[in-house]
Amino acid sequence: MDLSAYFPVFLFIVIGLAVGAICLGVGTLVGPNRPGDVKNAPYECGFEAFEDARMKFDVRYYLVAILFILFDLEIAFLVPWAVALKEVGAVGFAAVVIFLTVLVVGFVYEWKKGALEWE
Amino acid sequence: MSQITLGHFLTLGGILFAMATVGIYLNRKNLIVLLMAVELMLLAVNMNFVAFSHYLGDMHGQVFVFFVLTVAAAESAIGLAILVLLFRNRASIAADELDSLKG
Amino acid sequence: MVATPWLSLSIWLPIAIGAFLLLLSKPGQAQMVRWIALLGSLVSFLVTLPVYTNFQLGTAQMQLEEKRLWIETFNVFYHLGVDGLSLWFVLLTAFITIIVVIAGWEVIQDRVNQYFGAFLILSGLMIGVFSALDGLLFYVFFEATLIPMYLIIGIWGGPNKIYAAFKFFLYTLLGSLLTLVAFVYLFNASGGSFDIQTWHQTPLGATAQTLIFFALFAAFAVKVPMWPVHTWLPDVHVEAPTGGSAVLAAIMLKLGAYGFLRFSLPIVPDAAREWSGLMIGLSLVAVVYVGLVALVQKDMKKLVAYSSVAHMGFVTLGFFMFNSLGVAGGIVQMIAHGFVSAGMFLCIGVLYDRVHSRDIAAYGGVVNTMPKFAAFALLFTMANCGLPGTAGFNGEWMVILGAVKFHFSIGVLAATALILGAAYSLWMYKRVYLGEVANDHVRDLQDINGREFLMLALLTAAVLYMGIYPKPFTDVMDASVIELLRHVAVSKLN
Amino acid sequence: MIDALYNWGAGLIAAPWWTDAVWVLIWTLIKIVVVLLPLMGAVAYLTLWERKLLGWMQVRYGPNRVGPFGLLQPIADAVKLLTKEIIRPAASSKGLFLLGPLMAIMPALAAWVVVPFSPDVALANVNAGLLLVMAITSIEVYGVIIAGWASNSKYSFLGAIRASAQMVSYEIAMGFCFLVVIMVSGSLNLTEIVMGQGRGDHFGGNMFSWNWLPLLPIFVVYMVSGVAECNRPPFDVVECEAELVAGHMTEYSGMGFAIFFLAEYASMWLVSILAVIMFFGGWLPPFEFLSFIPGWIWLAIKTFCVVSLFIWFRAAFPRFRYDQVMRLGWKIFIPVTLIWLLLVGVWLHSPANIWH
Amino acid sequence: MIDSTSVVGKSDLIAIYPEIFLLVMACVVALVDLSVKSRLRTGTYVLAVLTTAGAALLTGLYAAGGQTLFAFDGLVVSDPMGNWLKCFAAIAMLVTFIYGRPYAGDRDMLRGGELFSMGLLSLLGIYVMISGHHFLTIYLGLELLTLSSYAMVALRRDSGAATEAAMKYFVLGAMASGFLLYGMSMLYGATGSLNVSEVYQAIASGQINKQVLVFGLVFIVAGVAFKFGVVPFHMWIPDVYQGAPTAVALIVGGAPKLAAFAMAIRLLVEGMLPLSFDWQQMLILLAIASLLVGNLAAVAQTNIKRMLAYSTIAQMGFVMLALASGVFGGNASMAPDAYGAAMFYMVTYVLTTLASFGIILLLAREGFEHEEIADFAGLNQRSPLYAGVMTICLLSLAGIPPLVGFQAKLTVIQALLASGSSFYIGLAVFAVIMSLIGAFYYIRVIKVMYFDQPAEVTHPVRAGFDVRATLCVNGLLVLVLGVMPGGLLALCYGAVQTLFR
Repeated sequence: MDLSAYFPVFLFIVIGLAVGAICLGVGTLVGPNRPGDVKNAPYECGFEAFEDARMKFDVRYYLVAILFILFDLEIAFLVPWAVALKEVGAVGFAAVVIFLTVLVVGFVYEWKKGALEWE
Repeated sequence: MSQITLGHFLTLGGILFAMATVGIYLNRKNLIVLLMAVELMLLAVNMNFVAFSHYLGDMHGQVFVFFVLTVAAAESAIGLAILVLLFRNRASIAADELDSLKG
Repeated sequence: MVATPWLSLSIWLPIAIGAFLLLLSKPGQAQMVRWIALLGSLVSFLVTLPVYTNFQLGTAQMQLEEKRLWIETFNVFYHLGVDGLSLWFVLLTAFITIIVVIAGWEVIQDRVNQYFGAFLILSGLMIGVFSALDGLLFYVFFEATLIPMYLIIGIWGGPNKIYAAFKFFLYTLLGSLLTLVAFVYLFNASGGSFDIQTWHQTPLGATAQTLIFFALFAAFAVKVPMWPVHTWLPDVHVEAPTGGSAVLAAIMLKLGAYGFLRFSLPIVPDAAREWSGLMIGLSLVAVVYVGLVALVQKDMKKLVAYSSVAHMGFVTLGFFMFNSLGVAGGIVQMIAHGFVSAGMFLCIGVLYDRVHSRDIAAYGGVVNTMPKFAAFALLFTMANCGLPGTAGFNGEWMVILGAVKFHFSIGVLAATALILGAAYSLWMYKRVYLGEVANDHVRDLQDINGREFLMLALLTAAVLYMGIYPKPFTDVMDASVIELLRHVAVSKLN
Repeated sequence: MIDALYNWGAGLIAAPWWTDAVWVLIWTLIKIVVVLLPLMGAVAYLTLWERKLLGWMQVRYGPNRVGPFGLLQPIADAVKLLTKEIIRPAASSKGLFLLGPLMAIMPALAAWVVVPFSPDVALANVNAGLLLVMAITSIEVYGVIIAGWASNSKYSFLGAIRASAQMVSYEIAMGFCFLVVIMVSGSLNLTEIVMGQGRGDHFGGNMFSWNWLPLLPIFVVYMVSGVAECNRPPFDVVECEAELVAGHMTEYSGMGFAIFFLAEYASMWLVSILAVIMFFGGWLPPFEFLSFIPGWIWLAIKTFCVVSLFIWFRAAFPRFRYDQVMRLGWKIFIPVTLIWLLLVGVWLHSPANIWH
Repeated sequence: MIDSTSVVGKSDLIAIYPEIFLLVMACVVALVDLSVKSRLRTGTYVLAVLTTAGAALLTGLYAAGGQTLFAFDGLVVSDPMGNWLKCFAAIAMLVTFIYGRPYAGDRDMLRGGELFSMGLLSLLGIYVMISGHHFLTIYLGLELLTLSSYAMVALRRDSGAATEAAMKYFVLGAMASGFLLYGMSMLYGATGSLNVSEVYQAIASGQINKQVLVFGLVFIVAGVAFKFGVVPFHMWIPDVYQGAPTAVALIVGGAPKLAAFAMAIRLLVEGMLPLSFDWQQMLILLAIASLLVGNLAAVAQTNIKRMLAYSTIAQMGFVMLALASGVFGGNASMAPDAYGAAMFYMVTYVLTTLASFGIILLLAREGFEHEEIADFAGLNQRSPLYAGVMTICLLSLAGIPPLVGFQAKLTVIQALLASGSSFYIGLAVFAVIMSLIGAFYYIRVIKVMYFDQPAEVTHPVRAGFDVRATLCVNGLLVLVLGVMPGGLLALCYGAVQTLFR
């Protein structure tokens, strides 16, 4: 497998991380370091922090996450089709229309079920 | 650089698969780890399929991987949903506390 | 030939009536249920009569055959027919059913429709066992009898009924499951047939014969029951309701003995001959040892149960001596025992209904308060110990003669059974019926009413008729017995 | 010229380990730096431009004290942030707290690897370019969520949750936009996508034959989604100072905060340049007669225009409410893009197809 | 490479009409349900019932036609065996809906109507699984089935037991599909194809390294065994049966068994018959373990659902035995009979399970769960009819003639004994002895129903006409098919035989 074209990608990711790390490192070196109890307390508009910050949150966020997984995968599914759209022709298009129809049914279903309501 | 052969991929797949299996059996603390082990298992299989597919020069294996990925996503969605329910009912996601059904 | 399918009618009519009774579950319908059951049992008996009248004497062929394809895939046929070995049991079953229905008339107040329905269905199924000529059909009927009997014991039985019902069910099921394996093996060995008569002709190797013999033995010996697998019978008898005991002793035990006759002997003759020593030994143990056990029983039903085991020991003894006297005697003994044991149990039932005790010690001097009843009881007791002129005599006598013919010492041993039988039967009679009135319960006893009189009288008639004029019984079976013995004498080994 | 430089370097040491491995590495590093430095500059000056433009739009001056026209302001800001203390809250998860900013900046930079600056200038001209962009940019949400979690502060946490939900929601709409572009261009390669727009002969082969016109709704959706992806106003509900202080960045200070800032502006540039590549013909001149101007200048101009849209949005629109944000993403954009996807599919198979 | 114009022909579509129909109707049901307001979801229910009935009719017509169609380049096949199984599966689902609705309605499980839409989707999964003639389709069908099953098990959101059962089911199920996939990947690598027929040809050519094949085979068998729920892949069955809402337990324990059978046939028989020696050994081990564990564990249960779960494990041991007795010493001439026996066993098992769970569902109305065996005390007094149906079912499961369970056991024993090998005869004897233990716990329930007195005054059992009628027909079928099994037997054997033509 010839992956040499992806070598810069890998390198850039490393560099990207390095940029962040260097910035942080330099900031730590250059900036002062005077920790204090009050300074290091979590920000709570001046109040004493109460309760655990990692609290339960609305289940709708979770629902969004799950819906995202599903929809994102549909997109991943469609990418190869979109690339090859001109080769697979009308039959391929018809197949995807069926696929999307099912997707839409699911979408309408969740919509009507109120999964997308935030009020 | 020595050449990467089919054997390497299969070994990797096998190791991942074994890790996943062991993870499922040994994990007693956290169900999320269990879900991750399940995903790892599917990834190991994907590794196998892609390696074979490339080695055989046959596209079907890679297509299969696509479907496996999708199913894996759906699976994790349902797994997480069940996990949330479980947490709501039990206030715990420790695997070894799943013991109310016995006999 | 479009003949009336009398055998099918005999089987399905009571089943249909029984199934219909199950639907009448409202408490207010109890009286109607009783009458329907009585009429149904009568009609069912009537349709078995043509089986007898149409029967041709002097041939060992199957008669009144019905054969229809049942399960094509396995080549299974709905194949019915009777020969001399089975004919009388068809009638006996239907007859006993009438008696049982009468016996349960007032006694059963709870779930009446289910009680009578179960007995009628059971009757049809048992007739099916006796007339089936297809192995699978036989097996189906054979096993299906477990279900109503299980329920009869479990629902209407005594205090320990559940234990008894389980014991009955599991003991008999264990044996018959092995039989099923044997049947399937025979199916394959005979090239894909479940036909019993085909099996009779199928050559089998020595090992296979032995294995099949014991597989069949597992089912039939438990059912008979032979010593040492008889232990379920006393328990079950004690707990079963009167009708259940009567049917159990009168007919169900015969299913096992009939199985030996129809399957073990003709299908694996070599194994049967080889192991006949064992069978005779076990039978003698049953006759002598169990007879002794009966002697010490304190419970009337248990005593009669052990006596049944002893009597059935006679039957198997007769079968495995391979002479016509023995085999025919065994069959006659079976029929006779059907009448006699039913009578014995019904008598106990009559007492039990009044006093609610089966303890021998709880009675004494019953003859003083229930003279009519005591007379019937005396007759059945006599028949039970084989008094000449009663049904019990002929069979036992024939078997003993056969045994003497076979080997003198065995004959002597078998004959001791007569003494033992007389001892425990008469001793029980003495303790229960004779002497002074033992207690207040006995003093308050009412003599039998018309219904009880009727059922005991019917049985008495049968017992006496068979004892005095056994010819119709023996005539029927002669040809079949001879043919059977001829068949058994020929080795199936190559 | 570039080739000559490469060959010169390769010839420095005539050994396979140099030409095949080390020099390749160095050369790639050089190229990355060449991309990265201007990018950093652009990010820095985008902050200035934002403040200036906002000022003009609101009829005020904006920064004008540090250097001429305030041109040195970004440098002053950088120095200030660099010398500030990096506070690490006692309750935070130490490792993750530092990892958060890294995960935020890395994708914002790394995605540039596939961006083509002219027909044959791209760090990695891979075939799956657009897919790679989608893959790398979707990592960005990790930075946000790690930061929010690691801070162990309610504002951070809520902000992170909100931000991630918003980002994933708009990622779907964005993904559909990418899909439509892929459909019409038949390739994932960004260079191909640009070239494909140049080949279009409808509307005379000029700027009107680029994708933005036939795919106008998609472009709009893409642009708005891009704004939401960057958590920029009017979609900055994750921070919305009045409610959640600074969202997931609340507990960060000094360079930690600056990195998130960097990431945000780098993302803006990225979204803009992708918009240009996908919808505005990349380096292509708008009209044939303008082709004497080099492609990279066209690219720069167009990107600058697009990125200015971000600032305009900020100046012009009031902040959305969170439920409105989610409704827009799920109930409007997704149906719209789905319908357009199908329409474009039909269009592509109809005689009126303009993408051959 | 891709000839876009002729990828899909008319016959391709004909082969999958039932699946298309189900898919469309599942969507329609899901959407229609959104506007249904009644507590018992009457509209959804009627539509779902009509759908399953339609699917049953359609597949039944296909099956009666007896044609074998390979469609989509061998991705799917429409053959008599598959179509009959589909027909039965649809009927099973139909019956499940009828039984399950009042139960679910009482437990607030119908609030969303998911029971019906997901039930239909799982039926679709079953269909795809049965049709699948390619690893991909089989896998996708399996996942569609199991994913909707997981969700349905957790349908009672407030029940700790149900969610726990769902979690266990999920983890074990996902692991099993992982095993199956790993096996498939190995076979793919070894044979170079994912198509069942091509895999068969590749294996039959004998040029493939056997070790790789057997290595993959082990994993495939593990995956299949999980679906059947045989020991040692049985852990989920008791938990799901007990923990899941009974209506869902029936959905999980009923129709999917048919799909499991189809999967075994497609993968093991159609794909790997040349390796039968190896997989038969594995199946025999599984069967022995299942018969032992299932029967012995069932004896100790006090919860009827859990008891039925262990009994299921034991019953599946019988199916395994039948599947393992197809080929003797390389001679596959008896194979159709053996697999026909397995199919017959499976179909009748599902029939019986439906009725027995139907009774449990019926009794478990209005808040009282009625899951302990002791809860059945005196059922005969309260309702002789339901006690009778339950008795018939239990006796059938125990294999007592003249009920259909007996015929099923008979066919399996016949398949075992057809070899004449003493090992298989020994297996048959072992199996019947195990079923004797089985008889013990079945008749114990009958004992409770008939002999015990009800613990307290309980109201008589009420049920709607649809439930009553179905239950009666169902119970009667157990009896009638026991007395006259000829038609169904011929159907099963014939259907399997077409695979070998």
